[in-house]
Amino acid sequence: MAGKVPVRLCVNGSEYEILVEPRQTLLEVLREEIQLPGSKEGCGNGNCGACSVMMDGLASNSCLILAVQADGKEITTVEGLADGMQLHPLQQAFLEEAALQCGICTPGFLIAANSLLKKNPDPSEAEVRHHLAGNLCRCTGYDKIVRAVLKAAAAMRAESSKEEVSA
Amino acid sequence: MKNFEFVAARSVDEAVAALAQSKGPARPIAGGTDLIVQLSEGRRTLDRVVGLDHVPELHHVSAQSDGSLHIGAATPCVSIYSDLDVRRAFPMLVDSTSIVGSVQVQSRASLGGNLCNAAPSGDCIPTLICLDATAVVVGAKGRREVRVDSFCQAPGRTVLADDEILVELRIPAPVAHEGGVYQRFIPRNEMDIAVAGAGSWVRVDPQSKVITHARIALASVGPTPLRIVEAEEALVGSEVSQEAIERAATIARDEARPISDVRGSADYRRHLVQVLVRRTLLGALQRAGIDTDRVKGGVALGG
Amino acid sequence: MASNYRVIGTRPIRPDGYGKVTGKDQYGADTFLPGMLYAKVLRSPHPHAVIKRIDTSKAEAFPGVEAVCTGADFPTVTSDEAIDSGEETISARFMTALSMANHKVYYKGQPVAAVAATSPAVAAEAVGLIEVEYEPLPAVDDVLDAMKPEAPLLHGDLYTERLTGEEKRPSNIAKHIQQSRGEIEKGFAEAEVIVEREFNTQMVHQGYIEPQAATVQASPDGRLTVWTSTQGAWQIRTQMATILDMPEGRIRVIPTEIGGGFGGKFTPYVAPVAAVLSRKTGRPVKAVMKRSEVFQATGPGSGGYIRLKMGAKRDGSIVAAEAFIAYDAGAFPGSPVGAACLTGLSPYTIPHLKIDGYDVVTNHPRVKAYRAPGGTPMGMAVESVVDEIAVELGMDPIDLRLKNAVGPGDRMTNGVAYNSIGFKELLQAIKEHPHYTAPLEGEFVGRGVACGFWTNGSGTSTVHLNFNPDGTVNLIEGSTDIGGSRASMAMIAAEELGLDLSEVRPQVSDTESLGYNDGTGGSRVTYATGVAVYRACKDALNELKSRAAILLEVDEAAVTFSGGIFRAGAAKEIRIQDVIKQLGKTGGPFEARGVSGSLQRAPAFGASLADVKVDPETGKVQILRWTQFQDVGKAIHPAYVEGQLQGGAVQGIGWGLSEEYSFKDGHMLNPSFLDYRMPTALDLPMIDTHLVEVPASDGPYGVRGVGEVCIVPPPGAIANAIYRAVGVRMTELPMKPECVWRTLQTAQQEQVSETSQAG
Amino acid sequence: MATVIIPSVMRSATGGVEAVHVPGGTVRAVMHGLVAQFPELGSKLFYDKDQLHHYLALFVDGIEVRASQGLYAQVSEDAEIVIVPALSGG
Repeated sequence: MAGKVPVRLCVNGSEYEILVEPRQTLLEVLREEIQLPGSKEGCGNGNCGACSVMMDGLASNSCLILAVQADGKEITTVEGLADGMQLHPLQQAFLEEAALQCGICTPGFLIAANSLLKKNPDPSEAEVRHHLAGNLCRCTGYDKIVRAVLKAAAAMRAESSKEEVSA
Repeated sequence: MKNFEFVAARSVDEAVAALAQSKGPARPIAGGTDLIVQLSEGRRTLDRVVGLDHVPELHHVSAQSDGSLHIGAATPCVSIYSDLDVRRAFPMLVDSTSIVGSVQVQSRASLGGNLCNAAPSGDCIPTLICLDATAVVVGAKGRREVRVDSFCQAPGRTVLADDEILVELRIPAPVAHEGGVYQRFIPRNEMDIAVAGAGSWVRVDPQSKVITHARIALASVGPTPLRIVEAEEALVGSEVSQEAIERAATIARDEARPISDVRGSADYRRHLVQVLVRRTLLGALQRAGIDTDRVKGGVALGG
Repeated sequence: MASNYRVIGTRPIRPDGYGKVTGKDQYGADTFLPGMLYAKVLRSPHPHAVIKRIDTSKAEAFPGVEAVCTGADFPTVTSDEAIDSGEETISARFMTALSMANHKVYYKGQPVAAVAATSPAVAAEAVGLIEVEYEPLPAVDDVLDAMKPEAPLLHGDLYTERLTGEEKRPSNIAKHIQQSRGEIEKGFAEAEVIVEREFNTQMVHQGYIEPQAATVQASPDGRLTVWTSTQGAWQIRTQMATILDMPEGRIRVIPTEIGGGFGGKFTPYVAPVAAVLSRKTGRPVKAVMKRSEVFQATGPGSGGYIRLKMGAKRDGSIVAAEAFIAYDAGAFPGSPVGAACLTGLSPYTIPHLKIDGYDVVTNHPRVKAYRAPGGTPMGMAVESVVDEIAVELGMDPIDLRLKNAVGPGDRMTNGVAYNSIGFKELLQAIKEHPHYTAPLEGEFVGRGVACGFWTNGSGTSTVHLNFNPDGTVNLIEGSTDIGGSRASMAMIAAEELGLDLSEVRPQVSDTESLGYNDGTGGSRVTYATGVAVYRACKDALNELKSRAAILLEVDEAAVTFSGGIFRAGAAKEIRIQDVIKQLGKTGGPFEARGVSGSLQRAPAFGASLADVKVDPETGKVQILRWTQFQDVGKAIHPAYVEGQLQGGAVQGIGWGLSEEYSFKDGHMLNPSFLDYRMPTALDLPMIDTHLVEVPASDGPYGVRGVGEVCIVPPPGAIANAIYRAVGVRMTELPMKPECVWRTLQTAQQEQVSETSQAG
Repeated sequence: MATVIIPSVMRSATGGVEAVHVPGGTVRAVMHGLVAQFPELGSKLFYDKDQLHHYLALFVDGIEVRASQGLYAQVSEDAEIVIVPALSGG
């Protein structure tokens, strides 16, 4: 019956043309085929958020997307968050605020938080909590994660206002 | 999961043809947040999956000049609740689309998918019923329109034939002094399936404060989302009062047909129906411009 | 208070953090080897059945399948030896069954066969082609039912163990623990207030986000290399050697990063299966569990039944306590009922005691440790009853506890005396905390407090230090780092050696590169591995001092060390980095070693203070404010100590409000994160913490382990807060909305009938 | 002489005595000395000559000595040995 089909993906700015089985999820293809294992499988059914990636600018569960559905789309994974050796402000804030313990959920939280700050640069604590409700963390109790996101948001606002002034 | 053939449709006609021509079971996939879980857990096996990501007609939120709203069936929840027209004129739709799964799920899960999945707990379905929505369906034999309150037939089963897809949902223009609210009860604050859900919608005569139109629909308390006509009838013609609200809530409780399962017992669900109908009716009245303090009478308007 | 320390007590960025925030670190499922195969396990659909026949021929013929295995491919182990499974032991003869059943299945989800194939999807499809014929047996689904004489027996050869001797008749009761003190009847006769309650709790899961995963490469010389995420590489080695009946030295376990454990990742569920399949194919085999498999076929935390009766005098002194505790072990003996017997009532000086604990087998998954294993359900019971006594006596709940609190020299319920503990200091800190005295406003809101005790572990750790030509130090430890322990270990080394933290590079070793290490569990790492680091530093300084003497051209006896500088007299000094850089000139390289063992315990006390709001119409409880208190001895990295308290508190909140295994006839009805409801960020407020620092008796700095005790008090605190909000006592976990609603309904009906009787 | 604290459920073997004074330089010697004084304790403590039941643990001056090992640990003249049920967990 159905064999492999070609798919074009733009992942973290790089173009990939690969053959996938239609049943393969985007998560499986990112991890096993493209060998970007930063996105994690915690539940496989959209309830933990560890597999979160940005697809065409929206945070999505890559375990709930068939790779064939992602054909032609732009994907950002946690591996694409830093600018080379320059950490994203969220990554820096997570380190400074001790917002990770085991770290398995961290990629998903960073992606989800990034999608929040893109549309709301100045979120309240409640907005952060609401936006991150699809990401489970079992180690931290979320306290330091919420603080890290608020801190990163402030840092990013300060940075962008500096840019505005200099522009 | 067994492998299947994937057809990426570029138009509604292509999608319909791909479904019609499949030799074995086939399903369209929009967001896929329900279908992929069903496939991976072995609850459903398909020969062919027809992708709708690249069908433009299925992805739009269009406010019409007459004030009505057309929504492409594959439009994800986030595009609906972020739409300014929706936020302004159809807040009840925001109630529902903004609680489907997580933010990540809302990026993919579509309004049409929520309806076609026909889960008893589908949070968008009571709202579509309350807003008197019509489903536009296209199949190999042509196009037809189905009212949403008769769309779902059983858990996971709808009126759609194997070669039909849901193309669009159409919601009539709102008029003054009407409002609707959907609420569900879940143990956590997000991410759960409704133990019970209720949507209430009313139109009120602003002078007499008489309820002239009402629709009440429930989730998770029957094999399909249920419209409770008896409760609606009890409201229509009544002046807004705590008694009227309580009467409707009690009828809804008695008309609900819940089962006991891991998410809640039947009697708890019945009780929740009463609470939720009371609360959503109060909320609907507020959205219709009624000062509910007058009718509150000790009833908490909780969330 | 000014700190005497330069590094300890500060909050640096953890050295292993960069790999984690960039997605580069390798976790259990992130092993990729050339030619790797993927394993998939076929699991029993029955909770209790005899396996009549297994036919694997169709799976073997399926394209892409390279090997199939069943119980017949595993050695038969008959020994009754207790095998160290990290935080608990399991009889050797039951251990294989957790990886592969033979002849009989004891719980739904137990492995019965497995395949290795070229892709995960092919493997998953192929296991569906294996045909198994079962003869289903009646399932035992409840601890109290299991204890009845007429209950179906899981094991025909299981006899109740007790200190007074073994039973002669087989039983589902694996163990009966008895503790007593004084004369219980006399105690209750003295009591002026007696409260007795029954409590029911369910199994819960650790809920680590990373499913179990292992990759195994078998070698023709009989050796195995295992990459797996585990809390204890050495314990995995021991258990795999037992299951595969091979010498431990032939197994090398390489621990990957670990995505949470909480006691649940000490057992090699899939690794032995991957090993057998790798032996059959000669290729590396990766096995990763799905979430539904994690729920149904790994070891959850125990639930059970507790009946507790306590009596006090009017002055508040608790004079008697009697407890009946039955814990669900799942399919094979080993529930943490012993810890429940020990930790629940030990915080209070109670002259008359009687405790009976039962370890009971059922057709549920075999339990494993879960953060303070056994402590939480018993903590809920004790702290609820103590709170009720406080209400009956009209006493402040902290004052009541202060009146009865244990101090150093008092004895635990098993007779062992406490060394340095800070329970009274902790209680005093709660009393003085602004949260405790803040006004509470609104309808249906309440504030509850509860305490908890955990003995904490010590055990053995080995640490090596070696030295780089640039003057920096590599710290090699064997304790899996789940929550930032590499940072704490490096901080201790930096403190002792007078180095900057960036000059110490910590690393977790595999089982062939370092001596034995107990696992990361029992709150023991910061304490016991910390001692090993401390001793390794002392060992290093001894040698470095002699090297410094050579460089300073003085007698070794003239050299002193402080703040990273070796000095001889006023004029001569050399930085430790410069001594390290010149090791080649002063005698060559060396390695420093530290081993910990035979340490006293450093017990921990904690408490939760909870403000809740109850929706009486739906029974839903919302946490409004939370403060977690704990005596931490000395916080090495306070941010990660706070993190432990916050994480433990939230696991306790989940246990208290929403988490449970829902069983029907031995089938788990909710094996997903959708219906097994762990708290999300939206369900919680900020979790405030208050650290009390009463130094422990043994070890450097007075450090205590902090990981576990924080999960003990939350359910009790919530229950006590609910009582104060709406006037009902909750005696079931979780206190889910339906349960609270039903309790309120019952109370209302009782009130109505009382009123009508009175009328 | 070391003091051994007998758990209440075993005190039938010691005629109700809670604290027994036993000479001996190692845990092993003390435990054998204890059994010599109260032979009924033998089968309750040991399942083999030098092997305690695995469900027992000993605390020597607050430090746990596992049933399967540590019998050769030194004990001081004023040591306190407490016999307890071994714990699963923690």
